[in-house]
Amino acid sequence: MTDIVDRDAAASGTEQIDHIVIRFAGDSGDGMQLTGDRFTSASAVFGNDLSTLPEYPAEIRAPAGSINGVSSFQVHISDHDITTPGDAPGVLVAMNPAALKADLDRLMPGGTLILNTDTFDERNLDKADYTTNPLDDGSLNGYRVIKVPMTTLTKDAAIPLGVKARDADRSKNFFALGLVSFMYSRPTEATLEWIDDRFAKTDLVRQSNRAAFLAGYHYGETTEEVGHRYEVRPAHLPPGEYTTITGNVALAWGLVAAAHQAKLPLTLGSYPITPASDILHELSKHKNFGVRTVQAEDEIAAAAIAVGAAFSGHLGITTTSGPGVALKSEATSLAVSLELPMLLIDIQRGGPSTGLPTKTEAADLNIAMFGRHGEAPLPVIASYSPSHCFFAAIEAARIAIKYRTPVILLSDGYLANGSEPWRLPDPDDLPDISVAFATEHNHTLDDGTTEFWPYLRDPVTLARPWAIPGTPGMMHRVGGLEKEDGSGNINYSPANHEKMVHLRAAKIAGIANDLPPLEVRGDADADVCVLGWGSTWAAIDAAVQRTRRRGGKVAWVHLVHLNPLPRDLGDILKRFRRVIVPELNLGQLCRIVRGEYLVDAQSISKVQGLPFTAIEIEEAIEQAMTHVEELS
Amino acid sequence: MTDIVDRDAAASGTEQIDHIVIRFAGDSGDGMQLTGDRFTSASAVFGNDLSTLPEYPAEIRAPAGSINGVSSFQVHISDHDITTPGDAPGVLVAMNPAALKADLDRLMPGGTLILNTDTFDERNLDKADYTTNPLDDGSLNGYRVIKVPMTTLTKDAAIPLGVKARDADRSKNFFALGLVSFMYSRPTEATLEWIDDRFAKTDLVRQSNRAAFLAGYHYGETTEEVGHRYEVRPAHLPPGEYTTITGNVALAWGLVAAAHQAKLPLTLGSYPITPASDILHELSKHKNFGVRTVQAEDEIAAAAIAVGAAFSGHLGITTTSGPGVALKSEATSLAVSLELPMLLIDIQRGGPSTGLPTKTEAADLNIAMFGRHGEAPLPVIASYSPSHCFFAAIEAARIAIKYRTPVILLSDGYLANGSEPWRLPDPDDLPDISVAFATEHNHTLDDGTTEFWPYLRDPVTLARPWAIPGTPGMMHRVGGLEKEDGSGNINYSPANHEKMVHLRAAKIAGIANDLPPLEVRGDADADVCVLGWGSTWAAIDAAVQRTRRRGGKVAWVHLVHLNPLPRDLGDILKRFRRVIVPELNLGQLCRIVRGEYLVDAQSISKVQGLPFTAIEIEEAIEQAMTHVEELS
Amino acid sequence: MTDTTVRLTTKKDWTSDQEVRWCPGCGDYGILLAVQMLMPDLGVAPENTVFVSGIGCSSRFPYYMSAYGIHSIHGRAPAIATGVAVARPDLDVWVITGDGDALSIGGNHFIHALRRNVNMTILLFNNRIYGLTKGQYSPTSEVGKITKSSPFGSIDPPFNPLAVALGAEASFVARTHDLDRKHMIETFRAAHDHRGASFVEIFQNCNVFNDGAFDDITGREQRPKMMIDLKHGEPIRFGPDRERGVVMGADGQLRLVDVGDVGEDAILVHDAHRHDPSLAFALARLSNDDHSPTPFGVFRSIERPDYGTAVGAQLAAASDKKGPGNLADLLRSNGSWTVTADM
Amino acid sequence: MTDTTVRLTTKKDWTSDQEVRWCPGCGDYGILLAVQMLMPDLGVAPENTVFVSGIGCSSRFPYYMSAYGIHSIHGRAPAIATGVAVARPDLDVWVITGDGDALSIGGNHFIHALRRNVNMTILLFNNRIYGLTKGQYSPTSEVGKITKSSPFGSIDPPFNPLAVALGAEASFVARTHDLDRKHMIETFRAAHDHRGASFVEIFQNCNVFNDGAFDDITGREQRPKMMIDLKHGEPIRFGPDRERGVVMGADGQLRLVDVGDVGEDAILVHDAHRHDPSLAFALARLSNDDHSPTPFGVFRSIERPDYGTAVGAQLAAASDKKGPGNLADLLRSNGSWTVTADM
Ligand SMILES: Cc1ncc(C[n+]2csc(CCOP(=O)(O)OP(=O)(O)O)c2C)c(N)n1
Ligand SMILES: Cc1ncc(C[n+]2csc(CCOP(=O)(O)OP(=O)(O)O)c2C)c(N)n1
Ligand code: SF4
Ligand code: SF4
Ligand SMILES: [Mg+2]
Ligand SMILES: [Mg+2]
Repeated sequence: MTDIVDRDAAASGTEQIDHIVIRFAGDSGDGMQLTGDRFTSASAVFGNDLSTLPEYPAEIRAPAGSINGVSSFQVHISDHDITTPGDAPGVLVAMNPAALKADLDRLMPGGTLILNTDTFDERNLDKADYTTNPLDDGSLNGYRVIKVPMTTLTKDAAIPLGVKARDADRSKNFFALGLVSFMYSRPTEATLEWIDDRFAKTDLVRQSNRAAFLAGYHYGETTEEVGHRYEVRPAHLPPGEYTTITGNVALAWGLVAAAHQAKLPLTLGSYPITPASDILHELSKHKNFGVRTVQAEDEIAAAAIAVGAAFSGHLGITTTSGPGVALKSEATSLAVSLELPMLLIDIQRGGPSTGLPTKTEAADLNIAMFGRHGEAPLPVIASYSPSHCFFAAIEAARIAIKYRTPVILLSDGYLANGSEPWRLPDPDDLPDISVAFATEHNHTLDDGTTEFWPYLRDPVTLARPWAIPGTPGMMHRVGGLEKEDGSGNINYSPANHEKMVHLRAAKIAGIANDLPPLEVRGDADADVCVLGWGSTWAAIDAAVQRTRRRGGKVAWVHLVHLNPLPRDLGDILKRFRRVIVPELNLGQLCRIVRGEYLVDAQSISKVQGLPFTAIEIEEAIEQAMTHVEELS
Repeated sequence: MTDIVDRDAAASGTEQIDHIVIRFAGDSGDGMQLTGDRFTSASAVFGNDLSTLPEYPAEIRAPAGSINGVSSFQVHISDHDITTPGDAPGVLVAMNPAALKADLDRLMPGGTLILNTDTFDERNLDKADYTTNPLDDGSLNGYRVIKVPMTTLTKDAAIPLGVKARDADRSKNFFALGLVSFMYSRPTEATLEWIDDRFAKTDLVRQSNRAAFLAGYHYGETTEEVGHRYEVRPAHLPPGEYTTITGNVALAWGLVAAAHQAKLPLTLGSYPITPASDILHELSKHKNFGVRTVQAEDEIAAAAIAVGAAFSGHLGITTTSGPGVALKSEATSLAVSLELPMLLIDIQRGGPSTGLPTKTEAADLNIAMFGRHGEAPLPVIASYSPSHCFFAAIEAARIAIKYRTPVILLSDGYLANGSEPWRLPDPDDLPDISVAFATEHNHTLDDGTTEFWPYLRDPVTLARPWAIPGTPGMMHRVGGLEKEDGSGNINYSPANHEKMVHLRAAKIAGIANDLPPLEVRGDADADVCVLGWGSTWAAIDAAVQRTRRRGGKVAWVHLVHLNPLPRDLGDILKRFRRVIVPELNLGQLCRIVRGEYLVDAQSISKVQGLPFTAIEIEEAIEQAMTHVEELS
Repeated sequence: MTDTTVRLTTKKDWTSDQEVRWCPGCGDYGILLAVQMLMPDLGVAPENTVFVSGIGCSSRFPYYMSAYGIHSIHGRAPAIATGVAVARPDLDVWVITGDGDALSIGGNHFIHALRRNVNMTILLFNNRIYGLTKGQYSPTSEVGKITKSSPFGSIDPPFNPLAVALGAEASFVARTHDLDRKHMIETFRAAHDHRGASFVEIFQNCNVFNDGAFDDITGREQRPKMMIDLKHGEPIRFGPDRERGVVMGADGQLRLVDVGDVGEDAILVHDAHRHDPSLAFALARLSNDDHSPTPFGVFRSIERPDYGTAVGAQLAAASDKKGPGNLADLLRSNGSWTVTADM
Repeated sequence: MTDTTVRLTTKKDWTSDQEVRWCPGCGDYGILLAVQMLMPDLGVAPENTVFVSGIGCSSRFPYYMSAYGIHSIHGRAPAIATGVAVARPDLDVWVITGDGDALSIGGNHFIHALRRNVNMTILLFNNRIYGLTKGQYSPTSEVGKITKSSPFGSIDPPFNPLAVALGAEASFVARTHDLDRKHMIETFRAAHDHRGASFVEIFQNCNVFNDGAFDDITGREQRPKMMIDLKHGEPIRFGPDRERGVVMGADGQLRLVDVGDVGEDAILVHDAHRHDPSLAFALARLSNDDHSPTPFGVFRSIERPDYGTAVGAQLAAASDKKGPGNLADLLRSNGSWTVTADM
């Protein structure tokens, strides 16, 4: 833990700015993700609020220097509380022509360009389809351009240490990091320490990176090029202990916490798939928490393993994305019929089919709600920020365990890889979600003998008793055929089937009684209400703030529980003259609330593999307001 | 072909009735399905309109004599056009106590009971949980009971021919058939001929069945027991050539016809599952139509085989039910992305999970509409009667081929096994649904060279060209990753993805322009409109007729196309004050139209594994009417 | 295991109250009886026993056992059982499956459960037909078989289930048949006592849709000359007077010979414990139809770590190394910093 | 086949305009080159050739071939290719897959395509790792492998792909590696020329996530003593001076020996055409790690009817028997009657 001592504040001639969006772009081989990560951590330690957006190609390695091979990392640092990685970056660091070509149009007009001039040779210009050299064809006139021969300077710094030229080249991302760290007054210690232990094993690499980083930093100090530096003051985050967290890590930790709070061992069945794999990776590290992970042969087996584990008294979990979600429908439907707790976690990505594996989307709400044959209702909940993934995991587990039902938890690629500072919760404040296994007979026959009826429900929750193997006298059989209410024996009678279909539906619907009232953010008396779910939270939050700062009135309801819908949602929505529903799909939640409440909600759709920008939502709110005015 | 000469009309002392519902019930081993089938055919040949409902246990053989082992077959014969297998049977033939126990409560008050008294011994009464013998405990007083020692009489007739006692027993269902045939004046020739050639190979069995049938028929003639006979006059069916057809056979023939009309070879990939297996069985008989059937290792492979066949220029089809539908989602999503024609046929059964394999349900509309990850829209159509399955198959193929899209065709267990007389269509009247494969380059590069672009769409249908292997110069690659509009090259750019998502959606939505206007049946000026889809057609039709006969006004719209919805549906529904949607699910179509048109449609739900009865729908219409009156 | 496992049980303790629903004469009855008679001998308790099945006639089996049971979904039993066995290595896990359930739709889970050596005893009821769905050919049906889905005869060459299992690294592989209760019980016992994945193929007669499929081998009078009884460490001989035997040629081909012709010493000695599965494979392929001498008994039984135990060992090792997990530490594990009030 | 198939093609005719996107140094490049160089020799036309792949680095392959191609879904390529091959027996069908694609999620389709002997040539790029998803262990990774998903070492014993294929009735089974273009070309040619399902395992180096996995065998200096080249009809010998050989013991166990010790005649003669797969299986299991002498080349190549042709034959037979289908007759086939107007 480093205490915040504002080392560089002393340094004079620094201009204070309230926030800055910086985008690091280069070839997949240039280590931009690492660079962005480090800059983020340094800023976090410095006390800024921040939000990040990593983007990288689906190919393992697209051809070096090609536009497809561009990998970038955008970070938004601020002295006030923010939620989005920012719309148009103010600074673009481009390590090669392809990166410039790919990301220039995102840079805000008049923004700052930091270019590695060494790479602007014919070969690389060709690969980026440049016919003329942007460095001198005037096409960059609209920007503040900082030209730095990073490769050369890095080599000059590293080679004297005995580093081979080829290896020295690999350190140039640290040169860039050093330069930007100087320009935006980032403390250097943390980064240097990090370099030291990250590359402890390979001393030459360590030295080379260190040298490159300092060379970049000093280059900023010494050259005219850079002009004066900027400083984004620490944000006034509530006091407390913080860490920087991505959605997938938060989700994995949330699952560990959920198992801990449920006093159940955790068994994960999973099959690798982008962008969900990292949850499998993270969980497989924590075996000392009693976490069992099985890399299954496919998604069907992964889900089946979760069902088997649930029957055996574990918190059974399966994680996936894209086509994997479709493959889990069969086993999930079994879990609905067996009425066993199980978590199906879907890190949504672009579809259909293999789609856009590395891009974000939120188009799996339909399959989560309706993607099972027959009447097979189950709860669906969605996380809305990287850190919220931690709590969403616990809430999903709470519902699954209490109601003995599979629960689908939706996250997405943007939350999965995006990061933010997170004020650590006190583990003791986490809810107790434990459950008692059934150990006693619950039914008496006419002759007075007693037996165990696996489908004799709790009158309130309608949950069936959970008796696990190893419990004497409670042996029972469950299966996917329709069963008699109570005894659980196979039963095809018309009346019983109708009863069971309604009981299963009522159990899920009843969960609505177990949800907190919805929070209407913004202006309760506004004409326009934004209804959101999932990762649109960040952009909506920023847009609502801006609108209100500009004196506009707007309300905002963000759903975590998508099935059942909160009981008060209908009344709330009916209060407004215009309801807009921004979604990274073609309007899936919108269609659902329209059917549910006959409210003329309007879909605001974006399906580009990217999150909404605050501006896009702000404009949608604008339009909704004008629409209302026109009506009146 | 037998011409209709009303042989028994001459016979005097027969009472004319307009319709009768007879239910044959016995042990699975008693051959009730065969008996019912024969009675149906005889009635069909006699010229009655009719409708049937077979019901049998899910177990291969439940214990003989047990209630779970009861197998029954209900047939409704009439002198006017009817559509349902009838609500309460007027006659119940019960071959053993279990059958009586299981089906008595269906019999209409005062109805006729025909019982095989030989089976009412202690053992069988026990197995049916009878504590006292219904033959003499007065419990049957409310009915007209005809007691016949069928087993004994059958043996008396057969043993003299040299049949072993044990085998003779097996003929008793023919005794029952003979008896009922006499009572309801069925012609005997057709049945005797049928017995002769069905059992040609085993002469003793043939003789035994013949003898039993005649014994039954004569028993009717000679004994007092039966009293006078009834006659249901031939229905005034429009002139033409007829056959009796079940939904699955009609569907299979429709697929053969579709391939023929499309001038495409047919390849079916399927994995057996009740109640869809019979389509695989039927199609595998027709290899001389160039029909290829592959019994795949599982449903995933079955769907994948259809995709591979489609890519190769065949009409690729896959058939399934229940959990099999869920398993086909992944490959169907690929077909959506590849934009290839393919038919996924779902014979719906009771769910969730394994559910009720042999019972009917219509709860797969949701998974058909929304059961794929990402935005993966496709057309969904539903057949509404056994014979309509033939035309629905052709329509599904027409859309799939014309728009290069997978199409889901929904039928259900009731249509699959139910039968009705079908006036044979003239093959020459069937639509030409053929398509031209692409054979020429469709894109010219700047340098003047031409190439083939697999995703360059038809401006009207938005369908992409279908170029098949074997075509020189048209080699191309397709895949599940997002692709550039036009060239079809892999492309992850935000703008292109959004464009492709909207193009795929627009292509499917555009099919609405290709649909005939909806037919509003009944009273267009009624307050109440019934919106139906699928097999509810029969019950709705009867209910609407009854309501109107009683002077009530009601309108009825029945959907064949569920996605896209017909363009005129919204306006039509808005015309009525009350819209009710009867469905064999918890209101799946209802929710969709509510969301689509903000019409306050009301769900009429039944989830018992059984079709609606006309009375149930009639009552729902009643209630809707009173509701409207109360409003005014 | 809880101490209850030493409590003695009787067949009755293992028989559920559900009435058995197979066709009269079905081979499944005999298998059920054999298992119910064996269980008391195993010294295990019903509450520590789980039967997992897929879908099929055979898969109804768990309902008839008074133990914990899951009648799951078609083909997925080995995967669901993997979940049980990984979560609870203390339990006795049995998988009941059919030739379609295990080898058609369930093929992938089947081979992976064997490869991982997950602790479960898999009983495959091989009747060479799809029974429950009323008689389509299965992946073990012979070429040319006429069924509802192959009216002109099946063209799919069948799997040899033992060969599939051996190709998939199975550590225990055996074969028995539904007409010999004693042999079934001995084979099931050996399979149960083997730690890891045990696979037993049971020739089972479906008297309704595929009656007599195995008569040429298991028919009373056929047995002596058609059934080759494998015993570890013993020369592989058969025949009414054990006059026939099996030898391995230098060309790597097994042959059936008259012991008289080659001499006793030339007869191949069965080695079920050999790590290399090649011999077991060759024996499995000795007959590839149901009309020639066919080996029964334990083909292969080797020791290797079972999956559930290995998973548990990694957990134990991790706890020993890092100590039991602590949430607060976990949340800090990626580094943390403090924001103080006075800012 | 259309006459275009005799038209001569060059490597260029088989190279698509798509730029190849594997990591620099990936073994996949060499395999692509070998296939592109082979195709002109086969006398087939690009328009009659279909490459079907699943998902994985290797599965990007079809994009780089100027032929018809489907980059399908993970693990399903053999099933999709079955659809192609059954619908169009006239086409040349190739399946490109990886160790995860074919043996993990795709295991079931893989073994059933082999069992049915569907006419396709399956090239399995075995790099013993999940490449595309950035390095998790695969069903062919060695026990103890440390990867992102096995930080404490994998506990899953690997499949031997050849053993799986042989257990699944494969009619053609071979092995080659990405460093020997000539051997690849010869092996691919033999696989292509075999009618039915041909399976080739290719040792492929993933230099990013599993670099050097096969160095102990295929490394230049290792080859003579570590690679055993199988040739039908020839004694199985290897070593710098072919001084080592393989013999089959009477105990049914293959052994590596010095030819000098046992004499040339004792050396096992390879028989790839033998119907019994046991010898091929034993050879496949001769080495079960990547550090001891390992056979390459064609293990098994036998004639049996291919599925697509058999399907076609049943169609032809049906048409000959009943004549080509007639719709009107079909509609009457269950009997019909006429309702006359005068009623
Ligand atoms: C996903 C799915 N596909 C298909 C079915 C239908 N089905 C049930 S059992 C079965 C095969 C049964 O054959 P087998 O496994 O040999 O068991 P048996 O009945 O012969 O004992 C099939 C195809 C199903 N229940 N679920
Ligand atoms: C249904 C589904 N599950 C998972 C994935 C993610 N995925 C893509 S390729 C792959 C494995 C790749 O390994 P391998 O087959 O060995 O191919 P390689 O990349 O090594 O060539 C996985 C797990 C997917 N695309 N689809
Ligand atoms: S169908 Fe065959 S396998 Fe199934 S219960 Fe009947 S006899 Fe047994
Ligand atoms: S990750 Fe490995 S297999 Fe994939 S392209 Fe790179 S080197 Fe080749
Ligand atoms: Mg079977
Ligand atoms: Mg691989």
